[in-house]
Formats: sequence, structure tokens, C-alpha cells
Amino acid sequence: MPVIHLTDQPLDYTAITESVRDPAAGAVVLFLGTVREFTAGQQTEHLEYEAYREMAESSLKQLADEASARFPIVKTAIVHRLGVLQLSDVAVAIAVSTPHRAQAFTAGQWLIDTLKQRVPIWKREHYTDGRVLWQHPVAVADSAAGQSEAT
Amino acid sequence: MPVIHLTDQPLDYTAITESVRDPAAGAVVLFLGTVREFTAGQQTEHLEYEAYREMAESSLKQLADEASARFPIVKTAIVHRLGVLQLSDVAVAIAVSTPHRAQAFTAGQWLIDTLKQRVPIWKREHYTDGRVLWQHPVAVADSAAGQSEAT
Amino acid sequence: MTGSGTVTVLFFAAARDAAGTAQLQLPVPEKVTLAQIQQQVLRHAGGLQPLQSLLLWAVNNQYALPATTVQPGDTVACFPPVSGG
Amino acid sequence: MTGSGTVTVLFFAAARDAAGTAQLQLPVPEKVTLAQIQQQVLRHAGGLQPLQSLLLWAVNNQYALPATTVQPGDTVACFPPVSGG
Repeated sequence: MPVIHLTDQPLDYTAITESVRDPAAGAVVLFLGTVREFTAGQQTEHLEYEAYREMAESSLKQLADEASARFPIVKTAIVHRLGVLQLSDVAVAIAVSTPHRAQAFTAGQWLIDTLKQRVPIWKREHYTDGRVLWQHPVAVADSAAGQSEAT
Repeated sequence: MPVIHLTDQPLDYTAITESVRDPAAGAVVLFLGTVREFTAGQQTEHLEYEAYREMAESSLKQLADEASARFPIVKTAIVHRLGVLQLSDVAVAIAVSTPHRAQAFTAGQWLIDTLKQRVPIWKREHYTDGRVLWQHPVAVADSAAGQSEAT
Repeated sequence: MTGSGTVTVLFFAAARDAAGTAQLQLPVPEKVTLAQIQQQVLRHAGGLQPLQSLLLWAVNNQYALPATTVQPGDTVACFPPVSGG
Repeated sequence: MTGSGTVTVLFFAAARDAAGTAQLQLPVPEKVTLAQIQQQVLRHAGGLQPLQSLLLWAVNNQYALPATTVQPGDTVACFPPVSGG
């Protein structure tokens, strides 16, 4: 069974990477989305992720299945962290193994790009100036300045 | 100082990944080249990597410098293992962190593609049928069947 | 998810803040469309109206179109564009 | 790398196998070109001749062209296309 879940704990990306290693694979790509301090000149103090857990988990599984249909994937793993994260913490880890290397980069990038479009998880930035903003591809709610390409 | 070296020991890719994490980065991509069992229908029993160590080390450093000039890299790490490797062992680990995710995939792929073109390291496959072949983009030496895109 | 005769509507992130609640129970006849649920939701939670054009909707954990059928016991979710990763 | 008056030539991988040695010391005058070294190497290690068109050459850890100057004390390396990674 592929490792696919949400967690409130710090991500163990080594375990995630180990879970996709396989003698049929010549390449592993691990992607980590990490909490960046500055985005468009705004300084993040920390952030929070919230999910619609039930749908997010089924959505991550669908993502892995669809990736396996599109790319010659040997194994995939996807784990997203929820709750409060500090600077440089890992928010998401995606690992994929494939026979050849170009496929691993393509599949890894497709997985994170598609995760960001589909999986019902939301990020709320807490800035050092005290503002707290939900981040969306189009800024909504509290005020201006949502950020579309956060990582 | 970036983590860039050759080693005869199993690769600690977690340490390599940790070395590139940074609050200025929103993305980390780790590439692992692993020993694949089957290549073009031939079954590998184990393999060996040999390097021109002095040139390979300076070549890896040049690669990291050139990548930093080409891409908005926060930190890079490259470690290549030498000697005898078994199936699914990690031969090379490349980690790169960048502000945004697309850059991390592009830089990671450029680094492994360019490493494979330039860095003086050679792989010798030991097949299950007893044959031992140096692998080169064009097959040379012992007999036929070199493999150009090994991972 | 809940007893027949009602549909559960869940709100997340900025949609929850705007709705002022995480959850509504809407009484429904045997079958309705998601479009009808959406109208009821926007009536009950007027704070969502400024976000209306942005909102995404799911029925039983799948993204759904206005024509999707919704039955008692189903779970509808309403949320803004996602921003995970 | 070695005493003046000679250039060290290193062979790797299939080039070492074909040359039958990992290393040669070639006596050289004060300055020669890599092209002249290459001719000497192929004379001394005739086993390399079938690989000649594939071979890569470096001087002091940098890939080098036939016109590159080589001096006593320099290290030349000769090897087949690389296959790391």
C-alpha cells in the first residue's frame, strides 16, 4: 500500500523516501514544500494548514492513482502536514520512483502541481506584522495580497 | 560550504537533504539515482563505480557553482558513491533548495543530467549471467550493449 | 452522514469564517440538485455571498457540478480555492 | 604532480583496461601540446587505438583540447565517455 496520509506531526521524509525505493526503479525524486520566510516582500512568522480531512485523503489517493496511470511510476508516497508550522518546516513531501530519471522529475512535478490545484487544504499565513491571511490563488477574506505560487 | 563529495560508504541522503533546507526556500528537490535490476532486458547482479577522484570532486564543485549561476538556488548538495553497490542502493544524491518549486525541479534535473555528461565517474555492470561490462553512452570495451540512459 | 431528511453542509477556511459556522444541517426532500443546495446555503449564510464566484463545492468528498444530485444523508462541502502544498 | 621533465598520464575504466596500465610517465620537453601527448600515448599503449575516437582527455583535472599546452609536471588523463549517476 502506498504511504498516503495527512499528519499533525513533523514529516518523516526519510521514511517516505524509503517507502518508494525499489529494485525496479533507477530514480527517486523527493519533493519537499517548506515554509518560506519571505513571500512578495511579506515576512511570515509561522503558518497553519487546515484540511477537509476526509476529502483530502481520498483526493491524495486519487492523485497517486492518476499519476500511476499517466507515468511509469514504480511507487509513490504523499504526506501533507496540518496545523501550525514554523519557518523551514516541511509542509508536504512527495516521493516517486520510476525506472528512468526524467520520468521521476515529470511525475513529481505533476503530483505537486496537481495537489495544489485539487486537494482541499488551506494555508493561513501569520505575518510578522500581525496580519493573518488565508492564502488562495485569488486573495479572499481578511484583506488583500493572497499569494498564488506559494512554493 | 555546500556538501559536495565522493564516498565509499552508503549515502546518507537525509543529511544531504537537511544540508539544503533554509527559511529562504519554499521547495526542496532531492534526486536519488538507485541501482536498477533490469536494463534493456539484462539483469544486474551488482555494479561498481570508479572515479577519477580528484577531477570528479572539482567537477562536482564546478557543477554546483554553474547551477547557482543558472538557477535561483538557495543551497545545493551533491554526493556520489563509489565502489560496489547492490540492487536499489543509492549511487548519487542531489539536493537543491529554491524559493519556488518549479525552479527546484529544473535545477535538480539540470544537475543530474549535466553530472552524467561531465563528471569522470564510470559504472561497471555485473550481470546475473556473469558478464561484466563498462557502461558508456557508446558501448566500448568488453563487448556490446552499453546503455546510455541508465537512470 | 446524518439522518435522512437532511444534508450536512461543511464550510472550510475563509468560507467558514465568512459563513460564521463550520456546519449547517439543511432539510431536503428526497432528491435535489447541488444548485438548489447552493441557493439555500447562500440564503442561510449571507456572509458567503461576496465569495460566491470563488467557492468550490463537493458532494461526498468529490468536486461536484450544480446539476449533481444530492440526497438526504449526503455531505456537501463549500470552500475557497485550495492552497495546500 | 611528478618531477619536471615528465608528464603523468592516467587511464580510467575501459581506457585503463585497453591500455593495460593505470598510469604512464612520458618524458617531455619544456612545452608540448596535448595533441603531441596523445600521439605518444597511443604509440605506447597501442590497445587504446580502437577506442581512439571515443576517448576524452583532461589536463590538470579540466577537459582539454588538442591545442592545450602541457608542461612537465602536468597530469593528463585519458578516459572513455563518463557513466556516473
